[in-house]
Amino acid sequence: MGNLIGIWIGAFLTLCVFSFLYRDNPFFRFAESLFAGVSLGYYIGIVAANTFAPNLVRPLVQDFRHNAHLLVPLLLGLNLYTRFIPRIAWLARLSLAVYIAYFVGINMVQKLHGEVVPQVGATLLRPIGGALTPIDNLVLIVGVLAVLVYFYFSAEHRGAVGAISRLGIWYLMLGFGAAFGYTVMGRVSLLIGRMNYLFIDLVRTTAQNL
Amino acid sequence: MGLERLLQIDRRILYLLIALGTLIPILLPIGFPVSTTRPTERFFEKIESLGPDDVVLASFDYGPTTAPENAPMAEAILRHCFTRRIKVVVIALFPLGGVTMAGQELDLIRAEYPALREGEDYAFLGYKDGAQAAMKQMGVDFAAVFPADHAGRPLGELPLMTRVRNYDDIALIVSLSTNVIAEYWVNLVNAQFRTPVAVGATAVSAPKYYAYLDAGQMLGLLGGVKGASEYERLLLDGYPELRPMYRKPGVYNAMKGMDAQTIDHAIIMLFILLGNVAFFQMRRRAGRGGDASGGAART
Amino acid sequence: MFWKVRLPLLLTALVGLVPIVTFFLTDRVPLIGPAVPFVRDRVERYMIIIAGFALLLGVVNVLQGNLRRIERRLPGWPFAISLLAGLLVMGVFGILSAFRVGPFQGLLATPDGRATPFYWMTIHMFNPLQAAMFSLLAFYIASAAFRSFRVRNVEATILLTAAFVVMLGRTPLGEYVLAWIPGGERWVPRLTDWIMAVPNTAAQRGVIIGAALGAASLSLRVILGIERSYLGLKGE
Amino acid sequence: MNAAPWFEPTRVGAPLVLLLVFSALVLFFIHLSRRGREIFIRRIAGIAAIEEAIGRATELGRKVLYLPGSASVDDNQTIASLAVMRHVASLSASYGADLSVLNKDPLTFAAARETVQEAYLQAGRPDLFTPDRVTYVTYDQFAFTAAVAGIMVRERPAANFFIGAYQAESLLLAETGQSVGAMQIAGTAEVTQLPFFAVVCDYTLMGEELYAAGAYLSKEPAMLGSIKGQDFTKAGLILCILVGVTLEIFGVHWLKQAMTIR
Repeated sequence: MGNLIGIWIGAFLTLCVFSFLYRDNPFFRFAESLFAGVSLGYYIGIVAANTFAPNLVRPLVQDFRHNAHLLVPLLLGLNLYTRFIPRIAWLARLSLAVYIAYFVGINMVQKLHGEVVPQVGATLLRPIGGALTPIDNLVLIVGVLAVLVYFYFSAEHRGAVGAISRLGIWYLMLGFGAAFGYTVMGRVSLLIGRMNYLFIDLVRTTAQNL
Repeated sequence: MGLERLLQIDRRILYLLIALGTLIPILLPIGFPVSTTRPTERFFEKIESLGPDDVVLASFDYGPTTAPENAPMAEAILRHCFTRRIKVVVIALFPLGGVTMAGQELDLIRAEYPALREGEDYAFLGYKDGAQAAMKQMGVDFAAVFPADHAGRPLGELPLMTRVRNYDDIALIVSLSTNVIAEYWVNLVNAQFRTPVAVGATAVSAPKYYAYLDAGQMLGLLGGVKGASEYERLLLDGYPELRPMYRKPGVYNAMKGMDAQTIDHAIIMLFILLGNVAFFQMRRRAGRGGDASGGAART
Repeated sequence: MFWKVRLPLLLTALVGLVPIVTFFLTDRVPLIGPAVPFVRDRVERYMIIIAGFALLLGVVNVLQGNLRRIERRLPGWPFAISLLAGLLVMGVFGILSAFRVGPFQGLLATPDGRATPFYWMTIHMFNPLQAAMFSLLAFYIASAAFRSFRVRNVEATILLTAAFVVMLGRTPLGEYVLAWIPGGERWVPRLTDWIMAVPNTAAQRGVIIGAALGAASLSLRVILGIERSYLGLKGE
Repeated sequence: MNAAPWFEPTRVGAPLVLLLVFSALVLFFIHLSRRGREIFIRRIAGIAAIEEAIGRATELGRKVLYLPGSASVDDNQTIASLAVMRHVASLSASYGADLSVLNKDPLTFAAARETVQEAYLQAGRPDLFTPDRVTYVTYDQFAFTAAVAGIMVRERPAANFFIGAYQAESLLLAETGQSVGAMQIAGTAEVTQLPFFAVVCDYTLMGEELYAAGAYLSKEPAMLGSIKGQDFTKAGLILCILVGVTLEIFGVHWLKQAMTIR
């Protein structure tokens, strides 16, 4: 019975969202605000259950001595709230600075190590050859170079640089168009899923429960 | 000149056509012919080469949002394995609903094969957090990762699992995947343990996987609803007795999904074509003025 | 000046260098060796905890904003009630289950496998709303394609053509169009695969390399204290 | 080698060389530029359009909406977005435009509040800053999108900025914004979402342009110097590809092997 009520609620909310396609209306507005509230509540639950309880509260309560180091993130976290006390509001910046700095450092090495080096390495190919046609590698190498030239900021797009970066734009447009066309299928699949939910699952669950 | 009015068409008319183009084929299948491609055929042929002594590991690495793409793949592959009496070990590594999907599909398909015994013909080990670490450990011992099956029975009590210790006892790994987990199966498990990996991927991630296919790291690939429908076609051609399963009204499958895809693609392409014809008519009349709305290609 | 400007910048520089240096080292380096596994294993978990505290900061802002809306009867105030109701019910279920208070044992399922109220709200309210909103993309991608794919100039034409070919090649339509040529039914699907695998890869690779350099350069600016907008600070 | 156990073997080769060369170039050009050397950076169309968009919103008396993306401040795209946001806030303050920044991530929200408040202060208009200029919506991608789409159709902003890390919500936001007639400027380094922004928005800062935008807008010598250093690294990589391809033609594989990470 809980399932039957649930699926009807879900179907109603789905229709509320779809009604936005026609125009904004109170049903959509209701679904939208409920969605904002429920989703925030959902993440409160997830963060509490997956982070706070197992990684902070329980270790500190059960064995404080060995887990005292957890006071560091606890204090940095609480420190974010100094923002509400005007006299010491600037303290919150320190937590933010630590958090951002750590990830900025990580990103720097990961981008160079995990993206630039392997992507450049994968482009070092014999120009003649390829998986699908013999000119694949050549087309690929030229494309990578042209796009890189497009992103070169130190020269105006004139003359030779202009011509190569124009080629770079063409590659980008070809890639964007292809990715766009390719994604249509995945997006239609999502709609198929919703149609199944509204017209097949709903009917089946209702029939099973009556 | 009537076409020019198309340029000002209310977008809601297009929305309505897309909605109908999706709904009608699901309720009333059209049955566009499905032609098959090599990556799908290789996948099918591999399972075709296996028999009752072989074990397939099926990993459910997707959640409800991509079920329209991944679920038909899971159904066709499970039917194929069970019809050939191949043993199947089912696991789930996707955190957001993978285990729910696995349970649903397994319930659905095993109902069609009443002779199958759980624990002997197939085993459902449940979900494990931390995909990469779990994969590495399974290379040593499944029981270290899944001490008990989904229902809490120790693996030692399942006849099938006494035969399966690690990847050496697995003939093929099938990952039904929505994201990066399929890549782990290839980069980690295939690379280290040499067990063949075949992937059922969403349409969005499939193009990336052609490189693995070329390199031989991936044995077969199903890309989105299209790939799933190809597998269904091969299955029905090889096993006509399964046809009733795919003719049931009110049951979704990838061939029906492909009908919807085809119609929606056709609607969009038709609109693009007509839009451009109208655009040309307008431009010719306006004397090369053109319209500047929409920002395509201004970067 | 020191406390409000110099200190955060100094902290940024120090903390930012830690993952860069430890990235290349093993734990066998003298002096700083033991710090290597510490940075790799522990600091990341600290960061997740700090982010958890930040979520509550957001929740406070949402509560304040919506309570004010109801109090002052601002336009649309009744919807603030449904928002707060959803937030409170779901949030309270979540917190009680997370800390296993009273009958709330477990977030999604109780130890004996029964679904919790939190789970019920997840699958019957949260998930359908998510999926419905996500699926609107099917409509939007159609209208964006119709409106924007016009043969306006060379660039727009390349974009349109690539999209058109790929859309054609992804369905049986791609096989029909050239089926009148012997063997032609394979051409469009093959062209689709080629566009995706070759020029598309080239374009993506170029963007990825450039963006990664840009990101690394930004990292360096932050560590050097040149870029400081994120702290609200003005340039040097 | 004696030092070997001190270093992660898979990381010290090409990646370390690249890191050192790159850092050296950036530092060198920052130094040059601080000493007064002129630095030329070409015009980037999307950046030039920012002022136009805010001016237009002010004339029409409609909102300027700024969304810093869906990622937290652990993503460099968000940091880049905050730099652009600072500029947008400062312009909005001096024009008197009605700016509204909506957030999905709570830490990004915390940082955005600092950024916007200080920008208003420094523009000499602290009176125009109210706490509801920067608000938190919700942590869920699609709940956030639904809320923002609702705000767009109800308040009809004249300028939308989508700058930062974006996922599938990109097209939902951009299409809704387009339908209410907003001028839209997007910027992201997410390769998968660039096509949708490029097709629907008026201007799109692509990848590296997003990261350069803040530096470009600040016009500070040190900032521009860092862009120059990054540009020279890029030129070096182009050269590296040309050399590497030539070596491959002659069957010499060491460069490719050095750049293949195992």
